Amino acid sequence: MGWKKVQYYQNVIAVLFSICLHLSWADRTFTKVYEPVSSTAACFKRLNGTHEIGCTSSSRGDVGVLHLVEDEASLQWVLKEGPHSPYIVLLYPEYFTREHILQFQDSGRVNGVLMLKEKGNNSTSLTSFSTESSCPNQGFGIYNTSSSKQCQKWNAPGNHLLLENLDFPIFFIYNDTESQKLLNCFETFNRPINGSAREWPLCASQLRSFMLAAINTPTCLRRSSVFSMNPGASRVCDPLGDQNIVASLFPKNASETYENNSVIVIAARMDGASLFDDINPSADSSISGLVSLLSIMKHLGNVREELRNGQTQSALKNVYFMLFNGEAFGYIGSSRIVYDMTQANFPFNLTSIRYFIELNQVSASSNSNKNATYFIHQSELSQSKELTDLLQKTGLDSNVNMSVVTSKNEMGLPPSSLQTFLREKADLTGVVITNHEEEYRNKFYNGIFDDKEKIGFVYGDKSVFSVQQNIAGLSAAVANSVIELLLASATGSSAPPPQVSPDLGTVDELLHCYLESANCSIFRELHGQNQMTKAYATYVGITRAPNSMSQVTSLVVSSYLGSIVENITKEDECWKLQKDKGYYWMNGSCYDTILINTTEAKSPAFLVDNYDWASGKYSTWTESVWQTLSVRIFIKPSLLHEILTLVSGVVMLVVSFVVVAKVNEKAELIFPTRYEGYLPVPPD
Amino acid sequence: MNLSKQKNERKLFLCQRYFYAGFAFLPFVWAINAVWFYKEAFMTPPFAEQQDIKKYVIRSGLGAILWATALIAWNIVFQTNRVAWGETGDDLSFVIPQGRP
Amino acid sequence: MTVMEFFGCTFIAFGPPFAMFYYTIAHDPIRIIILIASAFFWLLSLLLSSIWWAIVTPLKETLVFAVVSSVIFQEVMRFLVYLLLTKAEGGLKRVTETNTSLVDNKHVLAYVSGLGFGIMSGAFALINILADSVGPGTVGLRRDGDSPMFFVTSAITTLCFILLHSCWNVTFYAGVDRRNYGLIAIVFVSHLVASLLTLLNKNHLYWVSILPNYFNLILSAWFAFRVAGGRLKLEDIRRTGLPPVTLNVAD
Amino acid sequence: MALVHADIGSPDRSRRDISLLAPNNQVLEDGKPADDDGNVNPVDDLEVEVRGPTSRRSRPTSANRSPPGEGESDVTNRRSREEGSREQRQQQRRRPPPPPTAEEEEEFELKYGAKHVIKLFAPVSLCMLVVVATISSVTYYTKREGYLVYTPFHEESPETGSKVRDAVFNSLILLCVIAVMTCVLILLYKNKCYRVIHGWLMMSSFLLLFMFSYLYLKEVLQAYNVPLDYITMVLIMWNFGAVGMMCIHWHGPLILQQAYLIFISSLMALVFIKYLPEWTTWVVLGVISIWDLIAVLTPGGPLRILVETAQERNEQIFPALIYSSTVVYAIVNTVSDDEDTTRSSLAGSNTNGGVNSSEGNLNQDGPLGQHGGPSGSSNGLNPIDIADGFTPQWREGLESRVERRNREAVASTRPTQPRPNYGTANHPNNSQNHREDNHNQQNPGDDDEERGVKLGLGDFIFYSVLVGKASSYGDWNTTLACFVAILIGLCLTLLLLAIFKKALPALPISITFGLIFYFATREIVTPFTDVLSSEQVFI
Repeated sequence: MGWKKVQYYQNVIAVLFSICLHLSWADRTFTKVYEPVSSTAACFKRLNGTHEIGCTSSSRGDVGVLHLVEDEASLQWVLKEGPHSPYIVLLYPEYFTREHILQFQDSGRVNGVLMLKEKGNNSTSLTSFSTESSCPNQGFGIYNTSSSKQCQKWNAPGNHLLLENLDFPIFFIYNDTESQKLLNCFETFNRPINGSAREWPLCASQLRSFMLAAINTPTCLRRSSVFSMNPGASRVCDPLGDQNIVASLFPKNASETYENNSVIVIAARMDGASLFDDINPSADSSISGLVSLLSIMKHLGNVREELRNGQTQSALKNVYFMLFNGEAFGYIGSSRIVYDMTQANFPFNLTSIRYFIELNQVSASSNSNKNATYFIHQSELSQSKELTDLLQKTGLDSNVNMSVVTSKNEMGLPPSSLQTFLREKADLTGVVITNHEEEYRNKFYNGIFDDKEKIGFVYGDKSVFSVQQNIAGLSAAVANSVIELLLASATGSSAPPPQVSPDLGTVDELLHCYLESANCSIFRELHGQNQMTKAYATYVGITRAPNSMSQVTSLVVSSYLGSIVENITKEDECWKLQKDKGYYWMNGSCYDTILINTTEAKSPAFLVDNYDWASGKYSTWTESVWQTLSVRIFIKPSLLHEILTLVSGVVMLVVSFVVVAKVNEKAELIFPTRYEGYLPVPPD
Repeated sequence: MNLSKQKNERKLFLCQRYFYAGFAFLPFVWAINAVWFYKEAFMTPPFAEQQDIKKYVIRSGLGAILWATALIAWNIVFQTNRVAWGETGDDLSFVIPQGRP
Repeated sequence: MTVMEFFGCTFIAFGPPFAMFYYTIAHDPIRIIILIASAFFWLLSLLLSSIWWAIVTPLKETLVFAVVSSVIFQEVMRFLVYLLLTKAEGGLKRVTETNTSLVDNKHVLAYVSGLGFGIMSGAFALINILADSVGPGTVGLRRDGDSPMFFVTSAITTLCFILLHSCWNVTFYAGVDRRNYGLIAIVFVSHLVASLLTLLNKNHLYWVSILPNYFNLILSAWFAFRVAGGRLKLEDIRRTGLPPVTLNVAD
Repeated sequence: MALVHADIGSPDRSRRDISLLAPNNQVLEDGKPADDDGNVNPVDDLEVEVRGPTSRRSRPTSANRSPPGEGESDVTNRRSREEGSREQRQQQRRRPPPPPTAEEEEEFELKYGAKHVIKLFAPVSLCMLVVVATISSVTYYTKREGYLVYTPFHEESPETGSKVRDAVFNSLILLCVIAVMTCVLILLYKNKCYRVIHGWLMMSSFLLLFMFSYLYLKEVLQAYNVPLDYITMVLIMWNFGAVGMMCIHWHGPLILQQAYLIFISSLMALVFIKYLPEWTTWVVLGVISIWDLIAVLTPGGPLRILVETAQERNEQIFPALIYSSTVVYAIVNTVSDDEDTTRSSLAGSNTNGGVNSSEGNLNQDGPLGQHGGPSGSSNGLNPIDIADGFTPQWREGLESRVERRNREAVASTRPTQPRPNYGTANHPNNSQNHREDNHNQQNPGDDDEERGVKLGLGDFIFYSVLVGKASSYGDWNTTLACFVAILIGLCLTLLLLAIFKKALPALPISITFGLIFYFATREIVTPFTDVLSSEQVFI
C-alpha cells in the first residue's frame, strides 16, 4: 500500500519531469536558415598498404555554391567562367565520368559533387556506369606484373574512380523529392540568366563527410592502437572483412582426413562494391552467382541420401560449398581460406581439391529463342577435359549452352576467387563459369546501378528466357554434373543416378529477396518477420560489424543443407544444444547446422606478423571511421554583406565608447547633482 | 598572498625559494617569480635585500625566457617534421590530428 | 562563414550598452548589483508574460495580445523595481561610499536599473539568433519572404530597445516620484508603440518598423534628458551655475 | 604630534562611544585598561571611515582633522581620512581597539559587502564561463561514457516513471554518502587528525591538478584537432600542476591562486556533468541544497558543529578549498612555522600578530585549514568502482562534496571572528617595538582584507554544474536565465550573511532560483521567445 503511494508520487513527478524534458526547435532561427537533405549516400575513404582512396571533407564540412552541370557550357561555367567559386557540382550520372571528376579536382574550383539519380524512373538511359577499375583486383591474381595478362580490360567501362583519392566530398542522392529540393534551390537562386551570373545571396550547400583516417593502412592501424590506449579516444580505421560461409554436403568426423583429390569445391562470391556507402546492389556482379550456388546447394541437399548411399566407394568423398566475402577488395575471403588451408586450420588442404567450380557473373537473359550461353573459363595450366564435357552435357539437358573458352584466348582467366587458389597450387583443376567470353557483359560492374533492371529481372517472370530461368538451368546443370562426378567413379552403382531439374521457383524467390526486398518469404521465415523492405547491401563492411547479408545467407544455406532434428520440437531445447551440436531454431523447427560453418573473412595481411604492407601479396584494405555524413542547403550571403556588417558593428562599438566616455566625464555638468532623492533630506 | 604586506626578509626568502624551485624543470615558476617580484626588485625604494631579489628576479627571468625559446623551437621542429618522421612522429605525439597526415 | 556577421551583429546590438556599462556602471559595485537585480526583475516579467501566453490560448495565435500583455507586465515590474529601490534607498545611502551621485541624483539609479532591464530584454531577444548566426548560411532559403537582412535588423532593433528601456526607466521613475502620471503614460504608450511596430517585421517592412522606433528612441531620450534636468549648453553652465529647468508634462 | 592634536579634539564623543561599547566586555578585558585618548581614536576613526562621505554629521570632524582647504572635493577628503586612519591604526597596535558596535558592524558589512559581492561575482561568473565554453565546444563532456559508483541506477529504461525513480534513488545514495562523510570529517576534525587529513588534501588536489587537467588538455586538443607531442605535454602538465600545488598549499600570487581554484572547480563541475545521469543531476542539485540548509542551520547540524569548533579553536580556514575574495591568511600562518626568522616580522601586521599569540594551535592551523575535504575523500575512497574505472572522478565526487562542507564553515564574512582576533591579535603587539609602525604604514586597508568574503569551491562547482547542464541543451536563453538567477541568489545569500552574521549555506537560494528558472525558461519562456525572435517581434 505504502509502495503504491510511492509509485503514485513517482508518477506525478514523472509527469512533471516529462513535461520538463522535451525539446522543440520549432522556431529556432537555424530552422529558417538550413534545409537538411536526407537519403544521401556518401563516398568515403578506404586505405591500403600504401595509399588512401575515396573522399573526405574538411572536419566542418565543405561549402560551395550549387551549380548544375548538364552540358558543356555549364561544365565550363564551373571550371572557368563562374564567378562564385568554390562550387558544389550538381550532376546526373552521365556526367559523372572520370575526366569530369578529375577536371573538377584539378580546377580547384569545386568543393564537392552531388550526384542525382538519372532523369526519369527508368534507369535504362544509362548505358554503362562502373566506378571499378577496368581490370578488377589487378595484382592479386595469378598474373604478376611481368605478365601481359596482369591487366586485361575485363571491365571495359570501368573508370577506376573507386580507387582514386579525391580531395572533395561526393554524395549520391537517391531520393527524387530530395534531389528536387536541390534542383529547385539551384533554379531559384543560382541558374545564370542568359549567360550572366546571379547576384548574391546564392544557394549554397555544405557537405560533411569527414574521414578520420589518413595516409595508409599501417599508419591508421597504428594510430588506432595508439588511441585505444588513450581513454576516451577512438579508432580511426578498421580492416575490411566479414564472414565466409563454408558448407559441406556430407558430414566429416574430426578424425578422418581427405586424401588428395577427394573433394569438389563449388564457390561463388557474396559481396559487391561501389563508390557510395550502403548502395551496392551488384545484381550481376555477385548476386547472380550467389543465387545459383544456393540453388545448387538446395538440389544436392535434396538428393543427399541417394548420393551418400551411392558414393561410398567413390574416390570423391565430399562436396564443399564456399561463399567468399570481400572478394571485390583483393579476394579477402578466398585468400584467407587458402591461408587457413596452408596453415592447416581448415578441414582439408589444397591438395585434397579435385575440382573447383566457381560461379561468377551468371545472369544471362536470352531474348531470342536460343538457349542462353555460359562460358567456362580455365587457367592455362590446369585444363580438365572431362569436367568441361560433363558440364556441357548436363547443360544441354537443362537447356543452357556451355561453351568452353579456348586457351588460345588472350584474356586468360577472368578475375575470380579461383585465382587465389591457383596462386598457391597452379595445377588445381578449376573452372569459372560466367556469362561473358571476353569482357564483361555487365556494363555496371561493382557500381550503384548494377541492379535488377540491368539484368532484366522481373519478379515472378516464368517466361522461358528470363534470368531466373537461365540461372535455374545453370544450377541444375552444375548440380547434375556434380552428381555424376560423385557417382561415376563409384563402382557398381545399383540405383540409377538421381537427376535434378531446374528449380525456377527457388531462384525467382531468392533473386527477389537479394535484389528487391529483404522482406520476402524466405528471409522472413528464417531471419524473423521484421525485415527491411529494401535489399541488403552487399558491401563486405568491416570485421567489427557483421553484416546482415552474410548472416541471412548462412541461414539460407542451413535451411538447404542442414537437417531438421525431428525429436526436438521446443525452441529452448534446440537453443540449449546450439553450442555443442550446432542446432539452430528457425522456421518453426530445429535444424542441425553442423555442416554449415562460417569462417572469418579477414585478410591474412592482418594476421601475419610484421607483414610487408607494400608487398601486395594479400589485400590490405581498411575503411576509415567517420562521425557524420550530412548534406544541407542554405542561402549564402555575399562576402561584402558580411564585411559591411562586421565593419558597421566595429564602428558602432568604437563610436559608442568615445561618445559615452565624453558624456560621462561631462555628466556632472550636464546633469547637475542637486539632492532630489526619494527620501526627504535628512536633517543635520 | 599579498607581497606588500611581507617583510623584506620574507620577500627575499620567497624569491629565493621560487628561484631554486625553478630548477626542477619549472620554467613557469621562474616566470612567475620574475613577474611577481619585479616591482619589489626595481620599483620600490631600495632596501637591504633588494640586491639579492634583483639577482634572483633577473636570473629566473632569463631562465624562463630560455625555456620558452627552447620549447617554441622544439615545437616548430616537431610540428613541421611530425609527418616526415612517420612512426616516430606518431610515437612522440600526445594528440594525433585526425583526418590528416 | 558568417562569423563576421555574428560579430557584426553582436557589436551593433551590445556595443553601446557595453560602453555604457563600462563607463558608468562597472566602477561601482552597488550599481552592478542594481543592474543585475533589475535584469532579474525583467526576467520575472518575461516569465509572467510567457506563462500568460502559454495558458491563454488565443494569445498563441495572434501575437498582438501577447505583446500588449507583456508590455503591461513589464511596466508593472518596472514599478515594483521602483518600489524596491525606494525601500532599499536607506541602505544604499549608507552603503555607497565611493560616489554620492548614486543616491544624490536618483536618475542615476533609474538609469542603471533601466539599463539592466534593457540589457536583459536585448539578450533574450537576440542571443539565440546570434548563436544560430554562426555558420555558413543566412536566413532566406524559404521563398516565403525571409530576408537575408534578418540578423542585422534584429540586432539594430535590439539596440533600439536596450536604449529605450533605460530612457523609459528614467522618465518613469521621475514620473512616479513626482506623482506626474503624464510621464508614466508617455512611457507606457511609447513602449506599446515600439513593441507593436515590431509586429511589422514579420512582413519585412523593416524601415517602417525601425525608423519610427529610432524616432521613438530620440523622443524618449529627450524626455529622459529633460526629466533628469539635463542641460546642453555646457559653457554657460560653467559661467552661471543656473539651476536646471525640469520639464513638467502635466501642466 | 599632529596626531595627538587631532585626537584631543573630541573627548566627549569618545566617551559616548565607550559607553556604547561597554556591553561587549570580553574584548575590553582583552585589551589594556583604556585611557581616553588611546581608546577614542579607533572608534572615531572607525566611525569616520564608516559614515565617511555619506553622513553629513561626521564631515566636520574629518574636515578639521584634514588640512584646511582639502575639504570640498570628496576624493581628497577621503584620502586625508585615510591618512588619519593610518595614524589611528598605529595606535591600535599599541592599544587594543574596542570592537565596533553591532550597527557599525552592519554598515561595514553592507559597505564592504557590496565590494565583496562583486569580488565574488567575477570568479563565479568566470567559473561558469569556463564550464559553458567547454561544454559547448568539447563534445567529450556531453558524451555519456559511464557513471560514478554513486549512481548505480543509470536511467536507461525508456519510461519516465522508472527514470525518476532511478534519479531519486541515486541522489538519495549520494546524500547518504555525503552525510557519512560529514560525520567522519567532524570526527577527524574534533580529534585533530591533521596530518592524515592534510596528506589526503594534498593528494586529492594533486589528482585534480594533474589527472583532470591532463584529461582536459587532451580533450580540448582533440576537439580542435591540434597535434601535440608528449615532451611539451609533460612539461606543460608538470609546470601547471606543480605551480598549482605551490600556489594552493604554499605561497603564490593571489591572482594565480584564485585562478587555480576557479579552474579546479570548473574541472570538477565538468566531471559531474559528464558522469551524472541526466535527471540525477537535477535531483542531486535539489537534494544537496536541502541538505546544505539542514546541515548548516539546524542546531545539531554537522556543518554547524564544524563551524563552531573552528571558531572556538580560533582557527583560520585554509585556502586550499576556499575561494577568498582577498588574501588568505592561513598562508601566512603556515609560513610562520616554516621559518623562525619571519616570526618577529610577521608580528608586524595585526593578523600576523595572531600567529605569535596563539602559536600552539596556529602551528596546526595551517594544516588544519587544509584538511576537511580530503578527510572525506580518504574515507570516500573505499567504494572505488574499478569496473567503471572512474576512481578519480569518484574520489573527486566525494572531495568536492567535502569542499562544499568546508564552504559553509567559512561562508561567513570575517567580522564573525574579529572580536577574538582583535584580542589575540593585538595583545602581543604591545611588546613589539615601533619598528613595525612604518612597516605598517605601507599597508593600509587591512580592514578591507579582514573582511574578505569567502566562498567554498563547492558553490562554484554546483553553480557551474547547473549552468553548464543548462547550456548543454544548446538553448542560450535558458543558460542566461540560470546565470542571472544564480547571481541574484548569491546576492541574497550575502545580504542575509550581512544581516545574520553567521555561517550560511550558499547553495539553497541560488540553486532553487536556478532550478526554477531552468525549468520555467526551458518549458515556458523559450517557446515564447523563440516565436518572438523568429517573427522579429520585440517586447
